[in-house]
Amino acid sequence: MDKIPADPAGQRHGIKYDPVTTCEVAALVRLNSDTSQLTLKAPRIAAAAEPGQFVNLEAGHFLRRPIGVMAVDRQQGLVQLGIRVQGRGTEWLSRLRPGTVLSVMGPLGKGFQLEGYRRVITVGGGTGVFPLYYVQQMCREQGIDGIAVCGYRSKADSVLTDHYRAAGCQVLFASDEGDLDVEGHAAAALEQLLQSLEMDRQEDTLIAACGPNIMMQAVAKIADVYQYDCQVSLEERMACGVGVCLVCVCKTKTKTGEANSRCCVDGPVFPAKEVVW
Amino acid sequence: MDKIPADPAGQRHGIKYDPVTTCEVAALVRLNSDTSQLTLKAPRIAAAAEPGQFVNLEAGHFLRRPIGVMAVDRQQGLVQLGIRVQGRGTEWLSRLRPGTVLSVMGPLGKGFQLEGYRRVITVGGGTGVFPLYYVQQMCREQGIDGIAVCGYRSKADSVLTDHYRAAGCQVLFASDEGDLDVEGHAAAALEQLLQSLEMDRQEDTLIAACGPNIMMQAVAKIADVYQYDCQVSLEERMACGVGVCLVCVCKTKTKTGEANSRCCVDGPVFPAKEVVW
Amino acid sequence: MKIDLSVEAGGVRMASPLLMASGTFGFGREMDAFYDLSILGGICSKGLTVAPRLGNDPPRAAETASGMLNSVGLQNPGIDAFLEHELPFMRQTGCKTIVNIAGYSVEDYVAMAEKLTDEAIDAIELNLSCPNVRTGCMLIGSDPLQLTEVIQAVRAVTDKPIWAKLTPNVTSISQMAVAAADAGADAVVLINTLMGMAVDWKTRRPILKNNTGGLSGPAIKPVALRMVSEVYQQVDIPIIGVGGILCAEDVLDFMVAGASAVQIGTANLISPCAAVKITHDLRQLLGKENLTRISTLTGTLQLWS
Amino acid sequence: MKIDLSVEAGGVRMASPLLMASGTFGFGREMDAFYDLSILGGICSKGLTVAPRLGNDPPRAAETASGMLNSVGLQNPGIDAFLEHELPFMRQTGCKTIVNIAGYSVEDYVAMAEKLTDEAIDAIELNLSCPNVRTGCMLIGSDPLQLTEVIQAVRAVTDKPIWAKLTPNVTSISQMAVAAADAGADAVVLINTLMGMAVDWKTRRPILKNNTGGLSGPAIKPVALRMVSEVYQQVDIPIIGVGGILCAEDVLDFMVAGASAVQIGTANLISPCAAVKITHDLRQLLGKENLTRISTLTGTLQLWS
Ligand SMILES: Cc1cc2nc3c(=O)[nH]c(=O)nc-3n(C[C@H](O)[C@H](O)[C@H](O)COP(=O)(O)OP(=O)(O)OC[C@H]3O[C@@H](n4cnc5c(N)ncnc54)[C@H](O)[C@@H]3O)c2cc1C
Ligand SMILES: Cc1cc2nc3c(=O)[nH]c(=O)nc-3n(C[C@H](O)[C@H](O)[C@H](O)COP(=O)(O)OP(=O)(O)OC[C@H]3O[C@@H](n4cnc5c(N)ncnc54)[C@H](O)[C@@H]3O)c2cc1C
Ligand SMILES: Cc1cc2nc3c(=O)[nH]c(=O)nc-3n(C[C@H](O)[C@H](O)[C@H](O)COP(=O)(O)O)c2cc1C
Ligand SMILES: Cc1cc2nc3c(=O)[nH]c(=O)nc-3n(C[C@H](O)[C@H](O)[C@H](O)COP(=O)(O)O)c2cc1C
Ligand code: FES
Ligand code: FES
Repeated sequence: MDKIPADPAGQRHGIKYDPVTTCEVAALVRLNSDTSQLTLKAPRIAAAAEPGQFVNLEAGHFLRRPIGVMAVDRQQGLVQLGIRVQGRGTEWLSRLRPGTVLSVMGPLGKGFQLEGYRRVITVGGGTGVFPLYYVQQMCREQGIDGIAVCGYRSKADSVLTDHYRAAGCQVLFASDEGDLDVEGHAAAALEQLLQSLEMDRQEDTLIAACGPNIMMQAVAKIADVYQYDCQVSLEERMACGVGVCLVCVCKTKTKTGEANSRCCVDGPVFPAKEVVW
Repeated sequence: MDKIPADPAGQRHGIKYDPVTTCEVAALVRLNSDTSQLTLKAPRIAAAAEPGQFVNLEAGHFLRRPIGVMAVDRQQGLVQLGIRVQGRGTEWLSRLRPGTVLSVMGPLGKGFQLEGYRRVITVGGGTGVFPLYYVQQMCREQGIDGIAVCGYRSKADSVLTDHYRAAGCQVLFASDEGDLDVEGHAAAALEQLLQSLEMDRQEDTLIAACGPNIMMQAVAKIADVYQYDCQVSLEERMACGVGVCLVCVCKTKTKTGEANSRCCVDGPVFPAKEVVW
Repeated sequence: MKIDLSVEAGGVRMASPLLMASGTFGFGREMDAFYDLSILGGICSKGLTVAPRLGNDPPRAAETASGMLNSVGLQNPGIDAFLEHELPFMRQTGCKTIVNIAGYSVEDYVAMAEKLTDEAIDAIELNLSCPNVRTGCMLIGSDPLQLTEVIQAVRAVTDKPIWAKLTPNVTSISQMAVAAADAGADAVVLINTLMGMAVDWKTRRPILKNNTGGLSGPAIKPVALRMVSEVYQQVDIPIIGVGGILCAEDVLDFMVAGASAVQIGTANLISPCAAVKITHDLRQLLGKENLTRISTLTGTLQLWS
Repeated sequence: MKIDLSVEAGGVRMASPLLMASGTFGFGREMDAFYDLSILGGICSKGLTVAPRLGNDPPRAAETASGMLNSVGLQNPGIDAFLEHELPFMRQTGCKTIVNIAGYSVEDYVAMAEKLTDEAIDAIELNLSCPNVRTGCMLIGSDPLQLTEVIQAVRAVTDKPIWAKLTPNVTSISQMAVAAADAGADAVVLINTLMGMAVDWKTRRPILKNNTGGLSGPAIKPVALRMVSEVYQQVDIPIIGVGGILCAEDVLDFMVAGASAVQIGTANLISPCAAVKITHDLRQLLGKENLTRISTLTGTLQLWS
């Protein structure tokens, strides 16, 4: 491997805070044909990670791979990640075995800003349902009302439904094939949901979305129409994960015009209104 | 890894004989500070390997690494290799764990030609003592008289001495520091030995040498003076191991003049008289 | 589904787009012990010279990250011994015979081409790119004028398809490819190795006895792909893609970028049966995408505008 | 044993031979959170242009074997905003400040050099080699005449040390280095990225929205080392070596081959604290070999004859 090995503690004069740690794989559980749940022993990350933040993982190839934090167990120092196989790196990650030691960087990025909200509606599609589960966990911890909308291709494809139910939030599962609560995308399900909600809590409600761009764009539009605050978690190819390489940019609106903001440190979560779709 | 994965059986139309197999690591035993003994489950290689042949092993980096066969257990289908850490590849090999699956090519090359000899004197230095141990094993199997001369830096550095003793051959251990049977190099020890032997078995005796070039050159010279047949096992950087890339050449004498012969298929063992030192 | 792997490139119809790259397959003899060579598109012979050559002194190889350097330096038996002892073997493998020749001068190339023109070979690959001999082919291959002169001169003495194998160690690969096409080459082969070096700082010595060597393997694939794509946009003659191909996806990347066929080099050194596996996997991958003819993929890359 | 890592290169005395390569360290702000930047030799700023630039559209990165392609395209706030907002920060890191500038014309380089000449910076690095902008610096950097013109023009307006960062995408790197030295550069920086491409055959699209990108990482180390060694034999000005350095051994390989200092690029992206570890390991390695001054290693490579 070309990977720079993590250095033994005490040999690192000048270090203030090294975002990289080596973590042991505690467990890997297959969730469905292409998705797995990876548990890492990573006390520092478990203690610090906020919902919407991510880790940048060694993945058997040259670059690290960014994966959102799906859950933490602070007591036991565990971090869980939900991984869908897309290519070589996620394929490698999905074949890890307990005991293997990985280089993990994190927690990274700006997560969802939940402060000031009394109700959070998460809208997830694809792998977006993983990081959003952590949002619902946090809502429960903080006594925020949670509603989770999750979109899947089909029931067979659905993951984390039991997790979400157990998280104590109101749940609404949509599938393209119509074999769950609602037929259609997560965004369509959100619209149905919003129509059924009283329209008196716009100010204290946040819509938090994570999933395919097209879904988030639709969610942002709906949020705008129904006048809810909305934050979206963007995905872009990354390298450094810490803001130095300018590889991971997405177009955003700023006071001075359009800018290329870095998903890794300025995001991945952005106010939906700032995103240029 | 950039490694081409071994293909599942039955998917390989056109294959006559694939020299590559995947083998599980059965054991790794540390012999001394920089040397380990690696045991692979490799029935095909165990059945076919002759003394002096080598395998070309996946070693965590781009190219394979050539390592001589040190012993085989044909019944159990095991192959043993003695590995001295030199650089990144041997370092990687020396940290293998039982159960790991490796891609191994072999057995490769031309080994020692023992046929027709009634006595074999092996002269080994450095990592040369590993492949030569297999020669002594074979001598025992075939009822050939064995004498093993092994040179080490010091007693602390000596390896396989018990193996050699158990192989039933006469042994002579030399060390630079003089803390073994003889003081000095393996070649010096050989000369002492030859002086003590009756001079009547030149025709049926082979001297088989493996070790640093300078040692083998000295051995070849001594063999020439004392009029014994001598075969030496040469080392050169390799890539393919099967004769196609012309990377591993060494200068040899042929009828038509000097040639660059391939260590991997024309050798690694050559009649000492053919080698241009 | 029946999948047609056959392609035509530079005047040669082949059962498969997989050619074995010069210098990584000998003359096919050793590999013949491992698999049936008729599954291949063709074999490019080790680079041949007018007179036999011993090549450079060892060490001739150094490992690098995802690649290797070699400085073999055209060890070969010479064109005459090739014709007598090796060509007959290559002819009966059942795949096409491409003869790779490397000269020190225009005359060398012409002399060898003349000897080859009446032989039963399928194409002449002009090695205009070997970085491991001090004078000669790489110098010729990095000057458009000399390149033109060699190709024109060879064109004048043979009707065999001429493939010009170019060096990537140039400022503009398209300039060289355009020159090759204009001079009458039937195809360009892209790329030979990048010139590189490996050093052992402790001994203060280069690892290779030749000091420098040619870099091959996956490390160079992005450079090779870029050159194939760039040249595809500039010249009309077929391109044969080479550089870092290890698997079937790599083959398809090259074809989509503009290659009509590909060559497999260093992969053979790591897995002698690499081409068998790649052939198998090509069928699988194409089948999954409902593509029945591999040749339809060539140049289908849509560049972003 | 006390080990002296200090070096002098191109008019700059540095506490360490480790410079952080342009575009892989921002302006140092993010990294400052991770370690004490005063352990470094210096930081090369992200490439700056006269006007602010948004850079290219994403995707801007693709992974390759032991390397990566990037097509950032010089996203930067422009030289004026840099001077106002970033330079003050860089000044107080305790290591040297090298300002990397990229122009579309001679005038651009001159305009930026004029602005920099009275600032508290340690050297100007002329980026004559960015492969990710359609016109401009890489073209200038592959033509000895234009390169000469730019360097002479910059030399005329500033006394600051001028480092010419060259592109490896040329037929003769020594020709370019000689031109740079003759034109008055204080050092050459070798190398910027190799032009490459990555393709997704299934979608028939290049991975990078810019189609091509610059290849960096260990994959290119052999090419970079070869160029450093070649140029060391041809020019007298110091060489700063870059390309694929991941560890302390890599640094020493470059220095032995002829580099007076080195730059670390892609390694920072994989391990933000890479330079800390490399610094530590350099001391260890030198200590083991009883070498007390790293600068004595430069150019000690003995080529095989
Ligand atoms: C902030 C963030 C959070 C993410 N969270 C999750 C998660 O919780 N679960 C999950 O399964 N996936 C998540 N992803 C997507 C995941 O990073 C990609 O699927 C993964 O990088 C693909 O790598 P690969 O090696 O399998 O694919 P390859 O295509 O082989 O990867 C090659 C290169 O492309 C990059 N790449 C490819 N696809 C993507 C993509 N969609 N997004 C970003 N980079 C990509 C890789 O990082 C790598 O550099 C997240 C991405 C980001 C940016
Ligand atoms: C036929 C043969 C049999 C061998 N048998 C044994 C054995 O039984 N036990 C043992 O410990 N070693 C043996 N060696 C030597 C062993 O192959 C090298 O020590 C090993 O390749 C070094 O690899 P590395 O990655 O540790 O070193 P690195 O220097 O990191 O290797 C880099 C490259 O150089 C090559 N290389 C480096 N040193 C040598 C060398 N001395 N010989 C050949 N290639 C080299 C490697 O194969 C690799 O390609 C044998 C070599 C040959 C040719
Ligand atoms: C050991 C070796 C020997 C080579 N010899 C030749 C040669 O004789 N003639 C030639 O044109 N190319 C030669 N090449 C270059 C290859 O044919 C090919 O162009 C190059 O290796 C890139 O492809 P790859 O990355 O698939 O190996 C050689 C390459 C290697 C590795
Ligand atoms: C993401 C990225 C951005 C880069 N931006 C610049 C730049 O703005 N100016 C420049 O001169 N070089 C730039 N480079 C090139 C590096 O400075 C360096 O020359 C090259 O990456 C080779 O070194 P490495 O292999 O250590 O990365 C960039 C490289 C990368 C990977
Ligand atoms: S990944 Fe490097 S800036 Fe975001
Ligand atoms: S290693 Fe390839 S010919 Fe010997």
